Amino acid sequence: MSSSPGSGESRFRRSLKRYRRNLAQFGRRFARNKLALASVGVIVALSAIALMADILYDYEFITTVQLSNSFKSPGTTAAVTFRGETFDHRYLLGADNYGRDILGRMIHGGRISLIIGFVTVAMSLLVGGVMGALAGYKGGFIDTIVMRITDIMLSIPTILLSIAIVAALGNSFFNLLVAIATSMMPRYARIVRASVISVKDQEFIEAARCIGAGDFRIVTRHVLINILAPVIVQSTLNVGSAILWAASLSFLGLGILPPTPEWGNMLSEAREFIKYAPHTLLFPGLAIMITVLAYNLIGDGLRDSLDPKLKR
Amino acid sequence: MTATSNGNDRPLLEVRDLRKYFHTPQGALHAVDGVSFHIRRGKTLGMVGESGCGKSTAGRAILRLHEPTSGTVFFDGVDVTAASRTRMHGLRSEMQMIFQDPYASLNPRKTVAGIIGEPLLIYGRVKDTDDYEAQVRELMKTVGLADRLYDAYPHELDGGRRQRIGVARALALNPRFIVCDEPVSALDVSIQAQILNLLGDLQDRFGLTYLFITHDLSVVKHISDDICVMYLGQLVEKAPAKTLFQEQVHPYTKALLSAIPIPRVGARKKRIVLQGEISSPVNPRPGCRFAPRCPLARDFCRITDPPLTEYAPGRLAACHRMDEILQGKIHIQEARG
Amino acid sequence: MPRYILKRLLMLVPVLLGVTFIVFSLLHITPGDPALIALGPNATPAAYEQMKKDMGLDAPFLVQYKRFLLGYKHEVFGYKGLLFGDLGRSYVTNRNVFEMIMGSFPNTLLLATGALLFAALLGVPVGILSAIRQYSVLDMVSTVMALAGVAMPVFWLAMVLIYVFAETLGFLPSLADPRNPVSMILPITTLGLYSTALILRMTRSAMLEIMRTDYVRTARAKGMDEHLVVRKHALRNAMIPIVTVIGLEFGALLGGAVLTEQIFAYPGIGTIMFKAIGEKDTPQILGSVCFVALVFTVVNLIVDILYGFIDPRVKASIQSSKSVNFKVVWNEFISRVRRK
Amino acid sequence: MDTILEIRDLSVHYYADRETVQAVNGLNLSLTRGATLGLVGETGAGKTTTALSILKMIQEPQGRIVSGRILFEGRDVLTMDRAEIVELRGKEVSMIFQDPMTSLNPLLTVGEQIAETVRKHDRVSKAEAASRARAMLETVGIPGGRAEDYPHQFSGGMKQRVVIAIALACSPKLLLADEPTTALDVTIQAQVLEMMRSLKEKFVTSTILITHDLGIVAEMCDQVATMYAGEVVEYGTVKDVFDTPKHPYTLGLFESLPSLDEDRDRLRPITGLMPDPTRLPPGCPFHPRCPRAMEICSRLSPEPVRLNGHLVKCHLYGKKEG
Repeated sequence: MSSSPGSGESRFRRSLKRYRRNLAQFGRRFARNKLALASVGVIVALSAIALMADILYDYEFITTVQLSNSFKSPGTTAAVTFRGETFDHRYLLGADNYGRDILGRMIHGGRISLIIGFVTVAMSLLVGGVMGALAGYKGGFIDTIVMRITDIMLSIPTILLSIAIVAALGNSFFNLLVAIATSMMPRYARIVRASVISVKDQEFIEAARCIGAGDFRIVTRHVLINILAPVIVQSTLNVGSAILWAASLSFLGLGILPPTPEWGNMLSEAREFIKYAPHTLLFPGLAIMITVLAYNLIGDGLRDSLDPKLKR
Repeated sequence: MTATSNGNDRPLLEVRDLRKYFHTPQGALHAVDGVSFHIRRGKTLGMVGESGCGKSTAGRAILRLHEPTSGTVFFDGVDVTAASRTRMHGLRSEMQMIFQDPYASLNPRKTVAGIIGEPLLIYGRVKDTDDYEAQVRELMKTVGLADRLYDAYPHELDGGRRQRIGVARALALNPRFIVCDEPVSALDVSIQAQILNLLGDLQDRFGLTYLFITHDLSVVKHISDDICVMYLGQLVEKAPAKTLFQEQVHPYTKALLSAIPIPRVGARKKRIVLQGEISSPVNPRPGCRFAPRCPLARDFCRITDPPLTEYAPGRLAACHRMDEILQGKIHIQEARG
Repeated sequence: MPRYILKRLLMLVPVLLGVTFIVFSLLHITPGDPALIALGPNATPAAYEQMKKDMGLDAPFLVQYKRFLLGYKHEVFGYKGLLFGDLGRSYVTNRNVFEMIMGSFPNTLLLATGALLFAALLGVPVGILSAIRQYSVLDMVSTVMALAGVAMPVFWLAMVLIYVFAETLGFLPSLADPRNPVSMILPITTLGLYSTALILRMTRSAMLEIMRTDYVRTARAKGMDEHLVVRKHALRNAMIPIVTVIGLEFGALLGGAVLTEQIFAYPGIGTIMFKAIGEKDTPQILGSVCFVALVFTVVNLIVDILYGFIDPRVKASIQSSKSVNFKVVWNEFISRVRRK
Repeated sequence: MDTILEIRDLSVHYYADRETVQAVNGLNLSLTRGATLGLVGETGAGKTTTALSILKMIQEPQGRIVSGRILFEGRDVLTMDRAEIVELRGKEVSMIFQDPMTSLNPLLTVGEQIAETVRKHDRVSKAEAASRARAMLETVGIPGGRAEDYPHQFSGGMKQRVVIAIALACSPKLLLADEPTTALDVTIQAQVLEMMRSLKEKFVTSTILITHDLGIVAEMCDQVATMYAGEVVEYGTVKDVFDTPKHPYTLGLFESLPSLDEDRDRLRPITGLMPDPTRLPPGCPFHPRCPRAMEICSRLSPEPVRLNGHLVKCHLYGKKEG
């Protein structure tokens, strides 16, 4: 909508007030869900730590082997040699089989997980979302094609599909992203299609057509805005799934390979030493679980608080 | 056989042999099956019938929200059904609709102003944002919505206010004709009366022409100048409102009117209780659609369709036994036990 | 009904064609050369060319795909093709792929069935109890457990269980063997826990939804005893979505067993597949993936047909299933896609 | 006269989103044996909640009966234990719900759904219950052979007949009919009302008919109670109330209705909206909309006043009887 500057000031202030009111309403409903609120705190904290990874731990340091410090228990201090210097280092969560700092590796691994989560969700949302929206809005032939494609993709167990894709494209960070995004895509296509269909049949779409709105306007102004809630919820849940997925693939030796730290490959390395050093196993696993749990709880919380119709 | 327009007093809307079939796995669903009528300028035509009789579909087919299967619709002499895309866009601003469900017919993510103002934006009827706001506020005033609701969301409002938003949206483009599709049936009586009054006032003020679709007979009598009765996709009777309530020709109309409970002690009259229920509009058998439930039906009623015939000026009915009924030779058995 | 089943079976054909095509294409672009792998590192160029020819790798892509479906005549590498139940021979072991699958699949079936039983027997009753005692301690505890169960990486859970029960307490073996029931406890628990969480939440929400319906209210108003209301009216209706989830989970468990089988060194189809991917053993990968996809779709089909027996409305709606119930799709989604 | 049901000072609250919905507030009502009482009012007036309370069917913890007594044949329903209440439901007091499309269990045949009530309350054999179910179907005008059919095979009107058959299967002493015809078309409504009237003598002695349609009250009922914001504001015989409505709200309802026998250019609707049940106004809940509101109305809740045959809860008539 183009608008010439009129009494813009007050109008701007009013729409700001409106958004603030919406946000406050949403916030109140969301805040009632204490678990979801706590989860937001967890995710914010984890993200902040991940962003500061390089400040907290030198990447080279955590990938440098310190064989003398293998399997140091959490909390022990030991001498390390790094860049020709020898100094005392405190292993807060202990050291792994190569004597590398587990906490440092987890923090750097967390950054990778975070990137994987968001990038794959964005990729699959873009492709799957467009496919689903087209299928749902246009129906007919396009719908049939899109639905058959998703049927086919969903008949291959997702983990196998991702494995096959990584195997086919080769082991790399980018290919891991592609594999996860591709496996996730049919989910989006379906959920967006279902939401579009449920919105499309409502009377207000007919009303929009009646006041002369064209397809483009109907899709952008009436349909998409109304399917935002389920898509946001699904995306939040999917960030968690993607992180879990990436860890599984890395665990299998596909995707991110050591020495690059990643929660899944850390566990893969720890696997052989369960008996001697359970702490190498415990912490990365807990990190995955807490992160995924937090995203799931936020997703659930969003589902309950995003829908204004529930308030009726 | 329709009443044709006579010369200079051309009706605003004229519908000729309108049909709308839907494809279902069971066969063609004859939602609207050869309906013809016209509406005079500034008047209200009430369209009554029970659920599934095709009245809503007819309203939507006229506005081409459903593309009609066949038939023509003339709006002020212009053939709506043959209008091109651009032509139709122009016509839309003159023909609007008010919807039944005040919850589903408003986009839950738009504000009151956003909903009312959208047609103005689509048709470029605003000069600038100030003009936009002024026009929206004017419309809100017209339908009796408080100024402070400008930024409210539909879900914050009750059914009556929501329906006022729907009315304001329909009025935004200054239409001449509005299809009202059960605009009050979702509302409580006290709110229903408020909306009915509003619609009446607007008609007086802007000279609007209404097609008022409803299943509520007392509402239709209150608001209409003429009434047509639909049964299974076809018109069975059409007459001026007052006349119709005094005297009905078609057995279905008679039964329908006798079925309304009157809120007055001792008003209970003899009632015609129809047997059976409305049959399916999928692949209907030939003959009068009402014949299976009609107490007066004869064999020939089940063979050919009765034509809609004008038996007195402005009064039409479609019944094979119309003459006998008019002459008082036959009556429907009233009230059992 | 038979016509419907036939129709659904016919609809499987394009789906399976699509699956084979996708997997075939993926393998086609995979780097690494089966001919080289088969010959070993000391191959001469001439031998290499000959091997390529023998394995049919010199043919264009679509021809290769056609051969995979309809067979390939060659005295060493020849086979009848997928449509005739012959999937060729492994490049690595030179054993018949179908026989290899049949040798390992029962093991996976055993594991998946065990996991599903575990999940259903735990998830359904607890789900029902937490629905009829909403907000009780049991409800809270089971909800938290379910949430944690869904968020836990399977392989990590497996390793934690191994650490606790095999390494520390020492009364369960850390390797799984289909002939030793005790050794199956850990893998079944591992694999089943995720499904338990899913089935539990699904049961709970389905029950809650149905306990609010008008017909349950009618049953109460008739004076039915509460246990009858729950059993006869609510549970029977809730079984429809529950059975769907269980069915979908079964298919998903078959494929999702890869990680569990890896960790417990279990001789299932997942292990074979994973090994084949590492060795670029194309016929083996293709055969296994297609086989799993086939089982997966057939199980889903069986669930759909089961619907017809549980729900009298399905027959009526089978023909006109155009309108999509958002809730149903959503639920199907959550259950259909495994987050492992 | 013999009173079958007496409700004294009933209050029911629902709790949602930290707010308390005051659905029913100090409701008083009594029903003479053999009479049909029409309970009228608009959406949210508390009609259905009242009916559910009579069966002690308010779902906890979302809702709760805060106070009051419901005496059915002298016994307080609200103090009954589980076993007693289950015996009461369906046997002595039955209920018909508004929406026939969702009130029947989709997985059971209609015969089964009628038979299970019979078996539960009259302790008869399975075969006996099935044949009684069939007979009951015939009574409501459905061929007995259709007992084996599932609800989805019936139309809306037929489903409501089945629901009625379930309710009447054990010849209850009191029938609660919650908008039994609202979801139906006019001609089908006529069929169902006609049938209910003819069945009334045969099966039940007393009925509470909940509706928003004053026409149905005029046709079916002996007594009528108007509800507003969870209270009965006017109560009396249909003749008294319809001929001389006293409460401004009842009056307003009549004025709002488009009439079939006289022509009115404009309706005279009640202005304003129903009060928010979480924030009821002090005093008389109707006073913000009342054209005849006085100063006292916003302060004091009116006491019911007996005015030639009917009870009115309004300050306008307060002084006449002191």
